[in-house]
Order: sequence, then structure tokens, then C-alpha cells
Amino acid sequence: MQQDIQILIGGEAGQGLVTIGQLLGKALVRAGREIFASQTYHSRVRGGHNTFAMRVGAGPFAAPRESIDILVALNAETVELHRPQLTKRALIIADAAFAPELPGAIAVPFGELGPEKLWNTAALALLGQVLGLQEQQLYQAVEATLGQKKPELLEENQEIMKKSREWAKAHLPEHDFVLADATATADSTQKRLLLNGNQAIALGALAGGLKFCAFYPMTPSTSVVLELITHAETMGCVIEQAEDEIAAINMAIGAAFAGAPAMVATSGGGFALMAEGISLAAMTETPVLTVVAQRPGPATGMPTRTEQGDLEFVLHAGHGEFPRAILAPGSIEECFTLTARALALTERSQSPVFLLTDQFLADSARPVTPFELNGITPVRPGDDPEKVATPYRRYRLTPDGLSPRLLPGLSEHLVVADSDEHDEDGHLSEDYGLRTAMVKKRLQKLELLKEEVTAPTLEGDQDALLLVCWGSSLGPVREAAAILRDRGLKVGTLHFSQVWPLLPEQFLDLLQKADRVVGVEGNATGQFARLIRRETGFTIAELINRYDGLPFTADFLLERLETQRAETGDR
Amino acid sequence: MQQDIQILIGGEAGQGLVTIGQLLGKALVRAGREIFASQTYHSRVRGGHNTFAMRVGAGPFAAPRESIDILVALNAETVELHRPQLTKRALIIADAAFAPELPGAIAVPFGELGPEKLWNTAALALLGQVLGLQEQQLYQAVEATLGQKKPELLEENQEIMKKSREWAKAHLPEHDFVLADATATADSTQKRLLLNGNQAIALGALAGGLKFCAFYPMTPSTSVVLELITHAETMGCVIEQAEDEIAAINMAIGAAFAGAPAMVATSGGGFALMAEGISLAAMTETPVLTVVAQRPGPATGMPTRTEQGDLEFVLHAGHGEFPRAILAPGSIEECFTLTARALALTERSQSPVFLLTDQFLADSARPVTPFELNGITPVRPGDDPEKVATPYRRYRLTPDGLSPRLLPGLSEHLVVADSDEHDEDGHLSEDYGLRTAMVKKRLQKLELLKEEVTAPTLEGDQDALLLVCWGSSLGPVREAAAILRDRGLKVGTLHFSQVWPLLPEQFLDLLQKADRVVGVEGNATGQFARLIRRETGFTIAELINRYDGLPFTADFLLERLETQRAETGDR
Amino acid sequence: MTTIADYGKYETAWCPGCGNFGILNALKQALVACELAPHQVLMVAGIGQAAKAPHYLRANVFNGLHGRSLPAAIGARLANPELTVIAESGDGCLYGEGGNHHFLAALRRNLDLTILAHDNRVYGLTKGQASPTSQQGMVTKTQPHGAFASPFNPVAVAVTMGASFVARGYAGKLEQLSGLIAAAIKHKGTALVDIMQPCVSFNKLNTYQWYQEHCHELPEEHDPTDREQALKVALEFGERIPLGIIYQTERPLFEEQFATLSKGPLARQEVPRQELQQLMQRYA
Amino acid sequence: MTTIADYGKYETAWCPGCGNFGILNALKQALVACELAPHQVLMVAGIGQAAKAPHYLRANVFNGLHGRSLPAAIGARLANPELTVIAESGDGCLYGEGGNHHFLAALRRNLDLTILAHDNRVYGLTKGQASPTSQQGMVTKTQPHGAFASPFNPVAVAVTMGASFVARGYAGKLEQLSGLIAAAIKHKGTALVDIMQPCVSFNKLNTYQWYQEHCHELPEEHDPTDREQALKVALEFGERIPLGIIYQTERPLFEEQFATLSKGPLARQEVPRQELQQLMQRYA
Ligand SMILES: Cc1ncc(C[n+]2csc(CCOP(=O)(O)OP(=O)(O)O)c2C)c(N)n1
Ligand SMILES: Cc1ncc(C[n+]2csc(CCOP(=O)(O)OP(=O)(O)O)c2C)c(N)n1
Ligand code: SF4
Ligand code: SF4
Ligand SMILES: [Mg+2]
Ligand SMILES: [Mg+2]
Repeated sequence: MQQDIQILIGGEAGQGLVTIGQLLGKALVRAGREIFASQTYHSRVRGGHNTFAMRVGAGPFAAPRESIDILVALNAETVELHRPQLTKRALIIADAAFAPELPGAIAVPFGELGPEKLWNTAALALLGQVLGLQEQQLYQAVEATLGQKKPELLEENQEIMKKSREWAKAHLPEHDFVLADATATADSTQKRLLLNGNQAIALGALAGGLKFCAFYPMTPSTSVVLELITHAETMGCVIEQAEDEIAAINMAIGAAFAGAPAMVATSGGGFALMAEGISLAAMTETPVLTVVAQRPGPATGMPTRTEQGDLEFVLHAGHGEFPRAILAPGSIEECFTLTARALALTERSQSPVFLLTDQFLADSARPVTPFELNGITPVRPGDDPEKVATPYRRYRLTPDGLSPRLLPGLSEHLVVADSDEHDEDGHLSEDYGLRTAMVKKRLQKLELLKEEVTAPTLEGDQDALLLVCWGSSLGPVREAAAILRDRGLKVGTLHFSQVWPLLPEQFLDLLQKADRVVGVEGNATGQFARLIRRETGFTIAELINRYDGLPFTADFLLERLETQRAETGDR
Repeated sequence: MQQDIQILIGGEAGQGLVTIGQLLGKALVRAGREIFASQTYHSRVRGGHNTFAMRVGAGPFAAPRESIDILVALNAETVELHRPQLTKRALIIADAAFAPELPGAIAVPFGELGPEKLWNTAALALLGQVLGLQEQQLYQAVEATLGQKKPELLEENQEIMKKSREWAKAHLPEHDFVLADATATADSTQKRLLLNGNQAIALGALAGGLKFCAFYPMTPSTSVVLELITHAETMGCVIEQAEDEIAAINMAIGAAFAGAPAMVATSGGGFALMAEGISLAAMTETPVLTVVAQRPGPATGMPTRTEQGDLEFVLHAGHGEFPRAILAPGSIEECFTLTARALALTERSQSPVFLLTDQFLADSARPVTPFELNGITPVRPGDDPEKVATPYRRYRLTPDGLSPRLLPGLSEHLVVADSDEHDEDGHLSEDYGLRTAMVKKRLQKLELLKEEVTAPTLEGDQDALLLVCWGSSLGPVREAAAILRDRGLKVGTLHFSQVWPLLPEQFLDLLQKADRVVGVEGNATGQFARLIRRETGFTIAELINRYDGLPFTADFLLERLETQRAETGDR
Repeated sequence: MTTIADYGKYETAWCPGCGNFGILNALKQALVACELAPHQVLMVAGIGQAAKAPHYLRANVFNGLHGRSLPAAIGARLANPELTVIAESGDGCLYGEGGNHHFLAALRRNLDLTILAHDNRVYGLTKGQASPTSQQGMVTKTQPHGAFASPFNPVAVAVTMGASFVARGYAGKLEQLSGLIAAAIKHKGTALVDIMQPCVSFNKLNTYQWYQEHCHELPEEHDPTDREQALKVALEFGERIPLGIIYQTERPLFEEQFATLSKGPLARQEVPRQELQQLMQRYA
Repeated sequence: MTTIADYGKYETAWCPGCGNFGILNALKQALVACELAPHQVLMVAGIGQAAKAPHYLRANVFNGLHGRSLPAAIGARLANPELTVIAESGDGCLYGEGGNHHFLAALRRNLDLTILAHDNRVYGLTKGQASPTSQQGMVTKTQPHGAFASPFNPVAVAVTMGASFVARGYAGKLEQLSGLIAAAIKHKGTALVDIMQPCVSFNKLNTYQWYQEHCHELPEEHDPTDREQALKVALEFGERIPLGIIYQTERPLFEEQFATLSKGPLARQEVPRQELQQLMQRYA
């Protein structure tokens, strides 16, 4: 297998590195390449050290690599910071002023190529030349993106791209990064979509029938909403920036009560503020989808980094007892499909449903086959007012716990919802017997959720080394497993894209059969492993945790597997 | 053993039944009796059906009884509602207008005794006569209470008491409720305190060194604060009603940062709003005590009833990962001692600590021996500015995770606290290595908490039937066990007054040894049992849950133990 | 035609003599005057004694969280612009418990929404603590030395914020009050009616008699469209408490931002699948 | 004597040209003018670009949650009345995110506290969404049709609420601004300085030039103790934006309610064990 190429563009916020990255990505995808793009950035607007990483080659990929083959350094700091990650064959594209004295260094006289604000475009053109992308392909990407927003700038961009290409042709050293045509694995006639996790979530929500979203800006969840806003008018959605997260969740619940499939998107602290609202949704049995894009906590923590540290909090958030479901997509495709599913599930169960993602998944992009809309039926909120038993009672006690849900104002029936314990009519009640019946009714709906649990996915061998993971860790874990398998080891991966409810019959035997079970989680304490033990009694004794704010990579996992094996002896 | 007497006073809110109950209680305690008083009330100001229950006899008691020996009905509804609970020997004190046609009924011509607003005093006097309390004893209690607040009313109260006594002497039927002197078990020379759970918490906090409390009113937590306010001036405390619970927790954190041992008291929804603040306390490593008085949820739920439904929420509240401790008093005495301990623990560990109680414990009163203050050292916040290493760093990395805590403004050292991930100086940092170190540092403090875990209490036999419970369920569970033991069965109880962290070595062997382990919890899903399994792998297969809003009683438990044994066969 | 009877009669959990009864009656009259059938109306409440009012009325009801009636009401209105949405709650709920933040945000937005504040200047349900509108010096169990902070004047703040309809009513003047509520419901925009409400159990300062002595109707000459005049009147709150429509103006409706709302309730609108298919191509 | 140097020099994470720099310098000057040593000062911030300011200053710092600087500041002040407490944060943090509720509550209380609002009329840190003070019509990624709601006028609301010190400054007028901040710190009571702050990255409407054109200093004649006049001036916010001390009055200090605070920091006060022993007897 030809080795893939890891490109890293580094510089300050405001230097336009995301723009280069996105344009390069677009061009590569259109050229039928497999790529994986991911970002790290600081919690500031200008300055700091940001990176945009792109893997290119015979993918598909679902994780970044730690080592770097092509470093594009927009400032001197980038060279210093990433030097240790450079592979032997690495190229370093950097301004002549700070290009290092290394074999692969290409000292570019950016000043000669054009004005400073366009140096990112110059770097893009240089990269294109290195990778062997046709000039046309890259320029089209620039045109498609810039043409819409700032057509007046197209010409100067084109000019600097030309100049840079020419300079590159003349000065590029020997290297082996030209993409051979053979690596264009995807059928380039089929237009793939280049999407990051948050974009896929937004599209999944729209496909699932979303009509209302309220939010308060919070990284890394905001871009879900930005995407929704872009399409709101076309799709007939109402998106509202609320005065805070408490308002957001209560607005969403009000809207859902009145018939709009609704969601909120937030992160850590914002979610904490929503906990009371979650409990309200449960008590009033109002469907609502909460997207929680995790970042490292506690408190403000690291706003722009990644972590899987809020599983237990999301599982138990809200006072009192009630059922819920938590979906945790492992890929861009799952971001789409599970969001649509989640909307259906919350309406179906009249219980809160969560989508648990994180900054890594939110901000990493990959080409995907356009989603099939036919398989997805958008949510139809509420029941048919013609078909309910009369007198209509919002909380009628039924064997499965589901009561007919009518929408206020859409029939002559009156709909009464209450956050107090209530009778079948929705009026507050302090009757002990009724209380018992209503608790049972609400909890009964867990059975409905259990009927629709997405089973964990097993890949590879079952009985030797089994890597257990959930949510966004899927990509790096699968890659590590593939590498180990290439080395002749027997390795399986078991990935949960639904972390609650758990059905032990779907996976317990697998855990029991494997020789060595290793839990992989992007947190410090192994929350999912604890949950598994709580639900099954099975102890995942060995854990690999990461909590420095960065996502897992295959390299990281392989190293840990190695050292841990050494530490624990050959059991 | 002479049977104890269960008195129930029932009527509408506003009829003064709590007053009678409290006065009777005071008189009985002063007379050296054992009592247990508990309340049920509606979430309204007037009307509804409230009760005040009092058990008298050869206690000590720690739970109410379900059956009633003396029913004082201030309205007709009370007679109807409680008729099924009457014992064969029961007396019913009721107005002639609605006294039932039952053998024990005493139809009182309240109208003849005095004006309606004093009928509660009349009923009190009648009760006194029934129980054989001396007139003087009862009147002194009235004097002590009313004399402070409304001395002008004393006379008319005295008058109606006299009249009622006389009427009672003439009309009381045969009965066996006169308290024999022999039942005065306590040494009546030692003045015992009649305290409910919330009062004991307030006193415990004051003894522990509390200096600041912020709150927003929420039943059943408010009375903790009412008690604190009464003593605030004497004790040099600042108590502030905040504009909401979010403000309350942030004020408490601000105050604690600036050196005041601080707490908040709240319930379900109010606690949900504090979740983000809890996470802030953890990240800034600011000590703060949160008292959560549970009531049935979700959402507004049943504001004036009881439940143990928020354990898992409190255990996981707040985004991100950090250590905490949760204490759950099982008695009035523990309300006092554990609150003082909790304040010490939060200061010692610079981590959030919780006191988890509920409406049942909050509102039930019992005589207790005056607390020994000598054993309690009030918290001394902060470290000695003379002794810190310089330059002073609030978050200095240390082996045990504890950094020197100085108080701002009390020395020339500058104290910098940050909700972002930070460096040792407290300034925000996005360094990956530092992040890892700071996560480890914070989590390391769990070890400090583990060193001070209150072990669960085992009472009775270990290897037959073991009843496992936590928090407020202690009283009824112990009583049920005692009854079973009287019946010749081997029964043990294992009570956790600290529910986190759990040290399996303190109890796992007990669970494993017992023939039949039954978990008793005032919730619907068995949260503590799940936690035990998560922490030990041990499954408590049999549960007794109550979630109708009422507390456990021995009767309830015995019945369930019986039916569940029948259901599960003789394993 | 809708009649008072259509709005039903319920047993309440209020204290006898409470000002809430007058407000409930005035509301029913206003709804009838507005010719609204119960199913066209959505009452949104928070938690408190006042917030129980919607349970004593035949209508659609969303009884949410303490302090959060306004966001829920706004959400519902944005999902179904055909509903007449009325947020009804107490002073603690609307001006305390974070509610104030939602209150200001609601005034800034100006949806077609009515806010009825049962302003008894105390926390009733939780037994008499000071509320944001409590009179300075009011002694309670939690304010043993009297409420210290200067009371919140919702009417003055609303006028300052340029709210489009600001009125003050009194539970003891049923006819005027129901007129104000009806005007508020008919007003296109966010309409606040702050209602002086005696609480016979916990507010011993602001009693029926006190209100009788302090409240006066705005004179005929008062021009509610004159902001400066309105502001002056709004700041009057002490010896004299003016009742009536204090300020009214026209402002664009928040709902008009959303083209989709002109097509009626969101629940009745199909998901445009074709469009979705197309817009996905933008990512290619 | 304290000098500017005592307050240190730090690298910042702000964009070059940002209005925050001017505010930071003005603050340092004001602290020096007030003759406060760094350890006497506690800066309390929320989250946002503005809220990073306390990290760029040598002082005690509590950098809490987004929207919650005021309660933390109040708590600290009630624990140690000897601290000079300054809450410093952005418009989003102080007037959005529930902060508004705390803002009104703080004004009602009137502790001895200074509030510095870096009012760039946008959410900077989260990349340019509209804030409560954003100009109507401001187009952002989340407000593609322009901010709809009418902007919050913190100064007008503060004057309406009877706050005891209300001023407006401008990041581009360093001398005046530092004077205002110093006056605010010296004022006994809660003092608001709302500071017009250009955000060069996200606010393309309210630029340095725009402020230069719109801001004007209050005339000498302005009498900040005249509430009616102050209110008129406070409502001026459009073509002309007045800078200066708009309103100032004397009101009782919140701290005075608590006898114990006259004895200094709570941390230094012994727990009166004897008294506790005695008061327990009341329950006998
Ligand atoms: C989050 C939360 N905090 C506190 C409460 C307790 N609570 C219920 S009603 C209420 C105050 C009610 O006052 P107000 O809104 O003025 O209504 P009133 O009873 O006076 O009509 C409070 C504090 C609650 N239900 N939820
Ligand atoms: C609970 C919560 N919600 C959202 C955020 C994300 N957030 C951080 S700063 C900010 C807005 C900052 O705006 P402002 O206060 O005006 O400060 P500026 O950056 O403009 O100086 C937001 C929304 C957060 N940190 N916490
Ligand atoms: S407590 Fe006050 S407001 Fe509540 S019902 Fe009674 S009188 Fe009315
Ligand atoms: S984003 Fe705006 S406010 Fe923030 S530092 Fe940059 S210019 Fe200043
Ligand atoms: Mg009220
Ligand atoms: Mg701002």
C-alpha cells in the first residue's frame, strides 16, 4: 500500500490557513482523492497557533496522523513546534525568512510572489504543484468558493497562483508526493460531498424534518447552527439565537409542544444550564433533540479542543428519573443518519434524545457519498386529532406509556402539559396513586427506546484483542486495528454509536470471549467502561485514555497498546 | 414492649396543625418522652390536605407508622382520608359536625370551647388530656413559643386550653393512651433538643464554621436557610437571597474564593441550574458545600413530597471530570455531624462536596442529645501566606494534587483563579502537557477524599437477610429489621451515610456473604444499587423502591419483603 | 360566539380573598371580549401561585418551569403563529429566577405575545420571601431586617426598553383590568400588563386597602404614544401608582423575519425534500 | 506609591488594533490614580475576549463563567469588604447569557462594586454573532438578515433602575475613560461604566471612525445628580452618543445590612462557639 501523505498547515489565526485547507480539500475531492481534514485552533480570534491537517492518499481515512510529510509554515513558530513530527522524507514550505536548514525545506520568497494577504493563496498553489494537482482543478475550487462571496478578488488570486506555480516548477526539490493517478480510488464521476461532522449533523437534522432550533453560541457546537441558518429559508426552518442556553432549551420545548420538530445544540457549560430544561421535556413528555458537542472541561476548560468527557453527565442530566437515548456518531455518515434518527426517536418516544459528539468530529472533514434521502421519513409531529379517544387527555395512561400527542391550536381539543406531577388531563395533582402510575408510564417508554437500539459494530476478529470504543474514536481505533492486523495480529474493534440504552445481549458475549479487552476513550476516567460494568457487571480492566485536548490517532493507540502490554505482562 | 402511639393531626393548610404538632412535641420532649414527628403538605398556602404525624412511646423512633391510634381531624376530609389507617383501638378527635360514627370517636363541640381560630389550641389541650400530659407542661410549651412572638394572645389561649381540658375530663371515653411514667425513658434532667433534619443541618453548618450562604427559595431546602438566617447575626454569617440559583452558586464560589466557608441549599430544579457552577468550583478548586434536599421529579414534580431520586444526577452533575464527595445523612444527628464534616471536607480537598437529603428527613423531628461542639473544629479557610513557596502559584503542581490556597487581599500575594484550563499561576493556557498535568492534579484529590470516607454502618446479622440503604431511609429500614428480629429472623442492615466515593473494601464482603441482599431506595430505578454494581460488579438483585412521594415505613417494607419473598420463591 | 362559560369553572388552590381570583375573572372576560375560542389560546405559565391560573381556565396550557414561561411562550409562538399566546405568571417567576433576563429579551424581540404579571410583590407559593418588586423594608422570614434592594419597576424598564405595549392594572378593578388585558391581546407586539395583586397571606403591606389608596387611573389626557410622558408616568411608583395603558407604539413584529411563518404552523408544512437534495450539492 | 509598572505588562490574545487595549490601559491608569496596590484589587471576569483583560494585569483575579461575573463579584465582596472588587467583562457576558438578570439584581442591591463593560456590541470570542447591544440590522453569520431585536441600552436601564453611578466611556478616549473608571472605583455603590469598544475583527459598523463621529462628551452643564436630565441623556443613543458620568446619586450600601461585615473579612472572624452553644438551647 502506498503510504499516504500528511500535510499540516500551521500559522496564526487570521492568516487564512483554514481557507487554504478547505480549497485544497475541495480540489482534491473533486479530483477523486481520498482525504481527511482536521483542525486545531486556539480560543482567540487572531494570533495563537492554529493548524489545519490534511491526509491524502489511498484512504478512506477517518483520523489524522501524528507525523507530518508536508509542513506549510505560515510563521516561524510553526516550524519550531512541528519539527519533531516531521518524517524523514518531509518537505517544509516556508517563507525564506524563517525556512529551516533542513533537507526538505523549500524557502519561498513570498514577498516576491504577491501581497501578504494573498500568501495563503500562494502557499495553496505551491501545495498544488507538490501534489501534482492540475492548475485548473485548484483554480476552480477557488472560483467556486470566492466567486460567490468576493468575485472582485478572483483576478489577483489567479495571478498569484500562476506566479507561485511557476516559482515552484523552477525551485521544487526532488520529492515523492505527486499523487499517482492510481490513488484516485473514488469514482470521480460521482460527485462526493466534502463534509465535516457538524455540517453532516445539520443536513441530517434537515432531512429528519427539523423545523426549529434555538441556540446560544458555544464552540464547538455553533457551526451546526451556522449550517442550519444557511439553509433555513429554503427548508422552512425557524432558527433563533436565544438570550442564553436556558432560554434556548425552553424555546425548543415550547416550539416542540406546539408542533415543530425541535433541537438545541450546545457544549459543556451550555448543556449544564439546560439540565433543568431536559427534565422539563421529560416531565411534559415533549420531544426534543439536544446536540452536545463535547470539549474539555470542567468549566470553560479548553473551548476549542476535544474530549469525550461528558457521557455520564449527559446520561444523568436533569433531576428526577426518566428514560432517554444517547446516540454518539462515529463518522461523518453517522452524523447525518443518527441525527435524523434521533429526531424520529424523540418524537416516537416523547422523551429527550441526545446526540453526543465532540470538537474532533465536529471539525474534521471527509468526502462522503451523497446521502440517500429516500430511506429517511421526516418526522411528522403529533397524532391525528380525528383518531384520539375523547375526551382527549394528553397524559392518558396506556400500556406502552405513550399517550396521544395532539398539538395545541391545530384542533378543537385542548392540550394541557404540566411540569408538576399531573393527572391524565395534564392538571397538577398530588395524588399518590396517580404519581406512581405516571412514574411507571414515563419509565415504561424505555422499552420503546430499547426496541430501536443501534447495535454496536464489530469489525475484525472477535476472540483475541478487542478494542472497545464509542462515538468519535471510531476512526483512529479502526485504523490502529488495521495496522495491527497488517502486522499479523488478530484484532477486533467494537464501536458503540449508541451509548444508551445499552442491551447487553448485543455485546456482552463478545466482551467475555475476547482474550484482551481494551477500552478506548477520550477522557481521563473511562466513563463508558464504568457504564458497561454498571449494566453488565463486566469489567473492562484495561483502558487507553486521552485527555490532553487532542483526538486519538492510530500512532497514539499503537504506542499505548505496546507500553500497556509491556506493563501488564503477557496476559 | 408497650406499643407506641401514632397520632395524626389532619386538616387544611392554614388551620394551624403544624403549630399544635410542634407544641405537643415540645411538651412531650420536655416531659422526657421519645417522639418522632413528620409532616405531609401540599404545594399551596391554604386549603389542601396536610398532616402532622407524631409517634410517642418507648422509642427512640426514626420513622412514622402507617397506622393511626389517635386521629385529630380538623376537617371532615381528614376523617374520610385516614379512616382506613385507624387501628382497632383508635380514638378520633373531631368536631361534632363531622365526627364519624365509630367507637373511638370523640365528637367535640369546638364551637362551645372558643373562637374558630383557637380550635387548634383546643385540640392540643384535648390531646394533652388523652396522653395524660400535665396541664402545666403543655401550657409552658405554648408560653415558650407564643410568648416570644405574640404575648397578647397568651391569655385567650390559656383560657381555651382550660375549657377544653375540662370538657375532655368529662367526656373522654375509656382508652389506653395515657403515657405511663415508665415510658419516660430519657433522663428528663438533661434538656434534649427537638430538631428536624433541616434545623440540624443549619446547626451543623454553623458549628462547622459556615460564614456565607446564598440561596433561592425552594421547598424543601428553604428551611435550612430560614434557620441560618435566625442565627446569622449572632454567628457572624452573611446569608443572601440571590436572584436565582445560578447567582446563588456563583456567589457562594466568589465568597469561598475570598475566604468565607460557603454553602448553597436547594432542591431538584434549582440544583440543575447550579450544575455549571459546580463545574466551576471544581475547575477553580474553590471549596463549596451544596445541600440538595430531594423531592420527587422530574421538573417541578411534587414540591412538598419526598424522594431519593437525584443521587445519580448529583454524582455526575457538571461537565468535565473532577472528584467530589456526597454525604447522605440517615438521622437528625448525622444531619448535624455530616454537615460540619462536609464543610471541612470541601475545604480540605478544594473540591465540591454535597449533602444529599430529602423532604422526609428535612421535615421530620426527633429529640436529640445536645451536640458536642468540642469534637468539631470549625473550618479555617486558606493556607498561611507566610508559609507558601514563592513566587506564589495558586495551582502549583504537587504530588497530592493540593495546591496552596491563599485568600485574595489577605496578603500581598496575588491569587488568580481561572475557569479555563490554566497554568500553575492561574492564567489560561492551551498547552497540552499542562492540560494533562492539571487533569491529573485535580483527579488526584479523589485520593484525599477516599482517605476520609465514612464507612457504611452494619447493624444486626451479617449472613442472612441484609437490607442495604442510604440516606434518609435508615430509620424505617432499621425499624423493619428490628421487628423481623423480634419475630426470630436473622436480619442485618447496611446503611451508607456517604454514597461517594465508595470503598468496596468497606462493604463488598458483607454483600457477598449475605443470603439475601435487598436494596431499599426511595426512587423507582434503584440508583444506588446500580452504583454499587458499577463500583464493585456486585448485583443487588432484589430491590424495594418507593416513589409515590411518601417516605418508607416499617409497615411498607415488611409488606414488600413478604410479597417479594413469595414472588421469588424461597431463594 | 365564545362565552365566559366556555372558559370553564374550576376549584382553585388559592387562599380565599386572594387577588388572583380577580385576575382570573378579568382574563376570562378579556378572552371573551377578544372573541377567542379556548382552542385558539395557549396559556404559558411558570411556577408559583399565579402560575396555577392557566389550570383554572379551559384553554391550551403549557405550564413549564419557574422563571421560564417566556422562552417557552416564544418557542410556541414561533412554531405556530396562529396561536394567541399568553404568558401568565407571578412577579417572582417573571422578574426573578432569571426571568428578568428573558423578560428584557422578550421586550427587545417584540413577538405578538401577551405577558400577564400577577405582581403580588412577594413569593407566595414558597411562603413569603421578598420578590424583586417587594417594597423596600418589607419584613419576611428571609428578610428579617426588611427587603433592602430597591424594587424592580417593570413598567419603567419596559418603557425605557421601548416595549410596544405597557400597561398596569389592579386585581381589584375588574372592568378596567379586563379592558387592559383585552387591549394587550389585541395589540400586535409584545404587551406587558403588570397587575397589582394583593396577597392576603404574605403581603401585609400592599393590601386591598393600600392599593385602593395608592392606585389611580391615568387621566384621559395621558397620551400613551408619547414616550417621554410615558416614561415620567412609568417612574411614578410610590405614593401614587398609575393604572392604565402607559405606553403603546408600533414596532415591526419579530415573526415577520421568518418567511416560513407566513405559511402558518410549522407542523403543517412539508419538508422540501427536493430542495434539500439540491442544496447538498453545494458541498460537492 | 503604586505605579503603572506595578500592574505589569503581559502578552495578550487580542487582535491588533482592538479597543480592548485602550480599556486595559485606562484601567491601569485609574487603579494607579486610586492609589490601589495590586493585592487590594480583585478583578472578576466572565468569559469572552473582554473577560481576558484581568489576565493582562497584576491583581487578584477570579475568572469565572460566561455571564456570571457579577454574582461571583458580589460573593467575594460580601466575604471581604476590604477588597476593591471590579467586575470586568463583555457586553455578551454582562448583558447576555442571563447576565442581564444579574446586572439588574446588582444595580438593585448597590454593593460597593465597579462594573466595566467592554461593549463592542458583538460576541467577539465566538466569532461575531449579534450581542444584546448590537446595532439593529447588523449582519452576521447567525443574523444573515441583520439583528432584528432593538438593542439593549444598559445606561438607560441603569438610570431607570436608579443605579447609583452610571457612566459611558469610549476605548478611544483614554484620558476621559480612565477618569471615569477612577470615579467609578471611588464611588461608594455599584458603578457602571459602559465602554464603547471597537472590535476590528467583527464589528464593521461601529468602528473607530463611527465612534469618532457619534460620540460626544457631555456638556459641562450636565448635572449627573438630576435624574430626569440623566434619563433624557441616557436615552440618547443613535446619531449622538453621550460620554461621561450620566447619573450619580447616593444610596445606602448593601454591605451595611450585615453587622458582621463591619468587622472586616469573614475569613478573619472566629466562630463564636459560646453563642452557638447557647442558641442551641432554644430548641430544648
Ligand atoms: C428552579 C426553581 N427554583 C425555585 C422554585 C421554587 N419556587 C416555586 S414558586 C416560587 C416563587 C413564586 O413567586 P411568584 O412567581 O411571585 O408567584 P406567587 O406564588 O407569588 O404567585 C419559587 C421560588 C422552583 N419551582 N424552581
Ligand atoms: C455557558 C456558556 N455559553 C456560551 C459560551 C461561549 N461564549 C464564550 S464568550 C461568548 C461571547 C462573548 O461575547 P462578549 O461577552 O461580548 O465578549 P467579547 O468576546 O465580545 O469581548 C460566548 C457566547 C460559554 N463560554 N459559556
Ligand atoms: S399565598 Fe398569596 S398569592 Fe398565593 S393564593 Fe394565597 S393570597 Fe394568593
Ligand atoms: S475579536 Fe474583536 S473584541 Fe476580540 S480581540 Fe479581536 S478585535 Fe478585539
Ligand atoms: Mg408573587
Ligand atoms: Mg462583546
